[in-house]
Amino acid sequence: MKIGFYPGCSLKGTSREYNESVQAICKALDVELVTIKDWNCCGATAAHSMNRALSLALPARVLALAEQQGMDEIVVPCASCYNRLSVTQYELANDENLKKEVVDAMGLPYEGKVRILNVIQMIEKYLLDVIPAKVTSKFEHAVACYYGCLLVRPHKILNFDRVEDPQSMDRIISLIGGTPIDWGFKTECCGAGLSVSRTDLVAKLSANIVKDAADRGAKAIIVACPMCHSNLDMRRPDINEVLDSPIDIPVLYITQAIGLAIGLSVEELGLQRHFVKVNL
Amino acid sequence: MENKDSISRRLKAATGIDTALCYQCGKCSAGCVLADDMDFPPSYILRLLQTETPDSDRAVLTSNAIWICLNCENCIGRCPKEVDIPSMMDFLRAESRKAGLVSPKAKTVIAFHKSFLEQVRDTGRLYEVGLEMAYKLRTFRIFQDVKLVPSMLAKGKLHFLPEKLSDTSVMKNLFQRISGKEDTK
Amino acid sequence: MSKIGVFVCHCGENIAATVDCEKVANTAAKFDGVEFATDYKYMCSDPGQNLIKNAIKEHHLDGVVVASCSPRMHEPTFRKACSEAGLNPFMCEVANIREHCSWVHEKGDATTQKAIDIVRGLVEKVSRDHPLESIHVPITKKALVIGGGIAGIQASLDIANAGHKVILIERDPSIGGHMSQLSETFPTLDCSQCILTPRMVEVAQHPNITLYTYAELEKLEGFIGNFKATIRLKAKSIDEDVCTGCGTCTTKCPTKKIPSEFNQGLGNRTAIYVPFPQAVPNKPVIDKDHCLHYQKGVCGLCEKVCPTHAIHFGQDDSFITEDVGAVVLATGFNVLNTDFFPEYGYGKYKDVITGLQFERLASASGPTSGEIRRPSDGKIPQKIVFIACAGSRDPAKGIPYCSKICCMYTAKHAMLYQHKVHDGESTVFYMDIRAAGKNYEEFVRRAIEEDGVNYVRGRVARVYEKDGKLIVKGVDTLLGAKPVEIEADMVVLATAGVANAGAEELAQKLHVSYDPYHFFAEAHPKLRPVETNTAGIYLAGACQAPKDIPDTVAAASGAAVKVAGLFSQPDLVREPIIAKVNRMPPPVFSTCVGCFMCETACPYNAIEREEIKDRRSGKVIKTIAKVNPGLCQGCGTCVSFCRSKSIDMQGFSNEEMFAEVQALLED
Amino acid sequence: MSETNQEFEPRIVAFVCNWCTYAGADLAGTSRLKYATNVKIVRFPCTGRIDFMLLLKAFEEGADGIIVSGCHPNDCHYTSGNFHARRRWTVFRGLLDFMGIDVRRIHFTWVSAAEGAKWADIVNETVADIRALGPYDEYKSIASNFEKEAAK
Amino acid sequence: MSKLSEKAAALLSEGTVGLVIGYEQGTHGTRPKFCRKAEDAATLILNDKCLNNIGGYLTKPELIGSGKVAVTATLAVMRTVVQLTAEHQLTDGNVIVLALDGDEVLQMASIDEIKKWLAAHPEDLSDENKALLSKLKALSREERWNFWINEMNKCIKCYACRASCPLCYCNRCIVEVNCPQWIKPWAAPLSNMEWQINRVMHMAGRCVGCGACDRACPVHIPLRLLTISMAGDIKEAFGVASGTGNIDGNVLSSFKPDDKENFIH
Repeated sequence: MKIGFYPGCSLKGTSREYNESVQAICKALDVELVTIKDWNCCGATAAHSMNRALSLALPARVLALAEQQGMDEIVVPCASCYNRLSVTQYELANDENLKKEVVDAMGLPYEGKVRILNVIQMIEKYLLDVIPAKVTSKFEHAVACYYGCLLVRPHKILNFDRVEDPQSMDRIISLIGGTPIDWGFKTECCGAGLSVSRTDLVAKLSANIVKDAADRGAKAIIVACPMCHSNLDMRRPDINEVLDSPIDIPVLYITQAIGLAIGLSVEELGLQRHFVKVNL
Repeated sequence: MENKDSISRRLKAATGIDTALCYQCGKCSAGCVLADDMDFPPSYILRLLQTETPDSDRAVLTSNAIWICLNCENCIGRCPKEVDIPSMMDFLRAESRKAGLVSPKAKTVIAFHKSFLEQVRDTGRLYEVGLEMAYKLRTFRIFQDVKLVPSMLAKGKLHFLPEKLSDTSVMKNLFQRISGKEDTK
Repeated sequence: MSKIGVFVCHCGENIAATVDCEKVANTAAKFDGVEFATDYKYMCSDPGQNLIKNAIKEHHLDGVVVASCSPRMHEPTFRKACSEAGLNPFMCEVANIREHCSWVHEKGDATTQKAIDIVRGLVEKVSRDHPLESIHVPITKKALVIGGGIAGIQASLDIANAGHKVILIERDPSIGGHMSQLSETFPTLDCSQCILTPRMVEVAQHPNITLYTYAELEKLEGFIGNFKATIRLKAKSIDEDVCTGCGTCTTKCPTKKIPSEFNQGLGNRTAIYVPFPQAVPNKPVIDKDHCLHYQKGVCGLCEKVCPTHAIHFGQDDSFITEDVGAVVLATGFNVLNTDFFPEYGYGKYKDVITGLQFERLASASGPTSGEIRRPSDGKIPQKIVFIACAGSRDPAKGIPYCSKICCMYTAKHAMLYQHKVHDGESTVFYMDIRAAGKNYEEFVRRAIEEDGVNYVRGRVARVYEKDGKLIVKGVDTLLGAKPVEIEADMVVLATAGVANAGAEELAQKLHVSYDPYHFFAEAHPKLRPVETNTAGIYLAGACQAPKDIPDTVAAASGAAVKVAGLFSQPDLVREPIIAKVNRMPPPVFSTCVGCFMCETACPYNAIEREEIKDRRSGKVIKTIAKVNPGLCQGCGTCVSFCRSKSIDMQGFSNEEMFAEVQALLED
Repeated sequence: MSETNQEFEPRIVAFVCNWCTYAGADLAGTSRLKYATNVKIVRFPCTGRIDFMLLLKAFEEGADGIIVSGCHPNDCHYTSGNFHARRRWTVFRGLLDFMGIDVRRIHFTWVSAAEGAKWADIVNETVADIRALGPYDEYKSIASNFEKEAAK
Repeated sequence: MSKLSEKAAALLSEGTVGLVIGYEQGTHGTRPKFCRKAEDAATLILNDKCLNNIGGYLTKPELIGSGKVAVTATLAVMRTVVQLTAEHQLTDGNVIVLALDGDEVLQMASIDEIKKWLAAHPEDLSDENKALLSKLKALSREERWNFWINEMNKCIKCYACRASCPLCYCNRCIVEVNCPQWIKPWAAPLSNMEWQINRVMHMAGRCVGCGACDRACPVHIPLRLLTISMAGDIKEAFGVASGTGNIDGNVLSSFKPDDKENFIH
């Protein structure tokens, strides 16, 4: 099984453990990820905050490259990239003029037919059936699945899971032996793009999330977005400054949780790279 | 008095978003994670735009709210009238910069976005060390997050050499063609 | 050659001031076919009318044109006069030379000429007019009322008290409808059941009313005055004639955990059940879907314990047909399912309930005997939040319209809560308070001013549960959209009112139009609010749009008066200004080719199919269109649509209109 | 009214429905509004009843202009006659235009029973428009042509 | 024997149908062929030379009697069958349509099948028609008037357009109505034009675009342009394709409250 793969910048930098764990479980479960050659950044929050055309041209180029390289389906683990790529595909499909403008700017033919999967969709589509047989050590922890914004919204475009109270990650966690808790901040924003420029706000928002998870007995938070991860993990000192008492529950990517369940090592999954120590 | 050049009208012409649809139920503000930190929460911004007066328009463009909006899309997901507030915020940010009315409080945000895009333009990808450095130079926040650096390096999260596209002119050309149409500065 | 009389009225000076009436009469006298023409000061006066009558007799006139004011004013007057003189009233036409001529033009030749032209047009028309007879349609003086809520009850009683027979059918095992579920009613706070139950009993005992519960309309054929209704009587699995309603069966039934529809799932019922203690009729039915006997072939306990042997397993649905002359639709409304609002957690959190569930909690006959206790743990909520417009005015997820009743019932709920939980805190999140009604605004103010209900203007974004509390994230838009967070013990959603399940299907069965939300459409939004486009079918209550009890009862009485008015006539008399499909001698029979394109053009479903059969063999030779004179309202859309000109319209026929247009333009 | 002999007086027929426009024209009368005498009204139960052939007959008989008027959408006494009429006029108008018939001479309008003033305006505007267009000689010529041939 | 002939012969010999209407080669182009026996079917052909719309015969009871009939069908004939059925002139299932899909013979017995086939095989205007239409539309109104009056002058009121049209099946045509005499019976530009306006208006939403009227005209008036132009107007104004057998009503006997009305003031 081969699928196109768009890592995005985060997975090559601050979130390399996400990349490592995605690659590791895919390898273990016989799915080959073929990286789009010569991919570029999707532009993330910065582009659409500053320039609409640019915010569409950057993802469009990625999609055009995938088409050019014969991929009809790509997996995009980064929730932000997934969101930008999906929104771009939608907007260009619904506005011929815009499409023309963007195609002219990037200078590549563009059809808009590539299927874009986030990591959960990829797992559901290709791994769900094979995981149970490979589970060697059940992931027996109570965890809070945190979806954030970009995976589920805007629902009209992404059409993934339920926009309020999504369940897909919870189902995966149950499948590998874990106990997903019911909590109140599954899709509340962590502050995402303001991580560097307004750390104060990010700390406040992320603190709400971490606190609710911990209060309800979660032993870890499970995410599928590098930005959520870095805000909840790397920014934990800032978060703990906001909180009355520090909280030290770790933040794992869903791929890392799966990896642990199917017996991959800490290093294979990049768990040693986390700021909040993973002691599950 | 009719204000033909109001933001509401230009917004509608450019994006199809109609501020008149908003009936001020406030559900967007109720669900906005940053409403408390905004000078004008989203529904308030819409109310200001609905008045179509120069004073209100100015208040919107100089507001801090448009810059701390995270585009988390909670508002549109719940808006009974499906007013696309996130896209409206994108539009307002562009208008604010065009008019030179950016809130002083938002400088750091813009500086970050600019640095980010410069990285993408130059290398095709986000080069985080470069981004940090450019951002710090812009904001004079030389020591922000400095304590993170050693551990990031130790955890293999920072590289000192950027990853690049095979041909970096591709990106420069793309930026140039787009910028010809719209202000990216 | 026709003999037409032309009568030019001066209307005092109203016409004569600008039109030379004498000249009009003199000119008209020379028109082909005009036998007699004259002018007179006041044609509508008694002497004027006598002038016409005498001329008809004297000159043996076969057509009359009165040139006077608008036909919308005096056409009936002059037609009646003609009729009294022995001339068919439809041989009289009115030429409007006042509103359309003398009043809008200056005095002058052009004005007089225009009056002459108008008269000429109508002279030509009248010479082609045919005597027409009013249409008489017999009426079956029995009404069918569909739906046994307060609307159906009121309509039935009013019609029955006017002396006419009524068949009342109700889908559920008991009449009473939503009103029987309510606790107290706004704005008086009198107990709903206390005022409803006597009416329910009255229905059951009224000699003119035949009640069928657990029954649905299967089919309706025919037209005004002459409907034939087929009614499905769903199997109750009991013999009602034998059952005494002693209740032994319901106490013994082992299947006890079925969520009670009447209690909105807040309580349980058995498989053989009476929906509520005051039910009419107070006899049980067996819910086949949940009964062990029907589902698994075991049990049969009720059959064994029934002292009168009234249980009849294996009963099938049966059908009856009834001839009725009018139908009243009173099928009511429903409350919108709240699943589409996942952000409010309905269905996920037990203590997030709908307004109708709150009614059951507040009702003395409800699962908590009227104490406000939350469903999850039975505790009395100390903080309660009411969310208005849960689904209403929400085109994205709910319905775009205002449900009208929620503002009032929410105020009532908050008030009832404060009356029952004195130290409790209640908050209402609202967008606008719509309290237009007698004593309504005062009622809402009382809730705020006397009962201390906290009204916050803003919508709630989401509700989530933490540590046994429901965290309500709302906003106060009057404080500059300031977020408001309340830790509540219970949340009540003022769910929208929507059309009842199956409304669309029923409308199609009855050929009644309905709006995009499946509410039945009235014939005219202002002037014919209780009639439908299908003659003889009337609307009562919330099947038309969300309505409160006073409006529902008023509409029901309105519909009843329409029915009683119809039934007060010996038969149905209608103006013969209707369309007609031509008939010809064999072998043509009619020039209609039966394309039935007129069928969809007719707003009244008046086009029927008529099979022309060979008299001997009975074989169908041809199927042609036929206009049902009971249904046709005479708009004439079909007439101008018919390619072969096989449909024509009496009183506005092709020949008449053609002649009028030609004559108007003659020099 | 002061009329010069040179001024062309167009002949115009109005096809109107009984419930809205006819009543609107009545209102113009009861309000004593003044308008040109050129327009003569034919009363129909509904715009749905107005046969397109009658419009052609009006031109044939020498009309220079035509007004067609009924209830505003959603106000039809018969609920949908005007909707049917509207479709008919859309198609008819397109066909006439394609055949070179001057559709500027047919004014379609909605006038309600309350719009007496609108009716007066419509009449005056139509008269002015048709006056500007001049007599419909094109059509009349083939009409008289046919008369001539018929006489042969 | 061609596959088409075999199929037609089989239908006849099995007794499935009593009549197959099709085409055969004549001296001057193709001509209709009525096969009542299996051997009649031997000469059947179906190709792009088969231009006459034989669908028109289906509404002639004196020809087809009351049994089942098969018709070899071009797209225009199929549209005719669909439209006539929607107008209750044919009974769904009583007409078997034989069409060609490459070399294969398709047998369609239900309107749904035919509709599906038609939906999958849209027929665009020919380039020639498109060009003519845009040429006419580009003319000034006066020029169009002169063009058509000139054409109408030629008309001899033979009613071949009516006779050839598969959808002109009225027992009594409006031209035969004399009370009132809507259209003067003699040939003159005005009454000729009125006749055409009537004929075309009666085709609104119904015309199947076979062009039979045009081909039948002995004086070569480009009649098809009238219906083509109208069908275009209808498509643009109401989004409805003409002659598709809409069972919910003809374009003129149905409506939408928000139909456009830019010409009504």
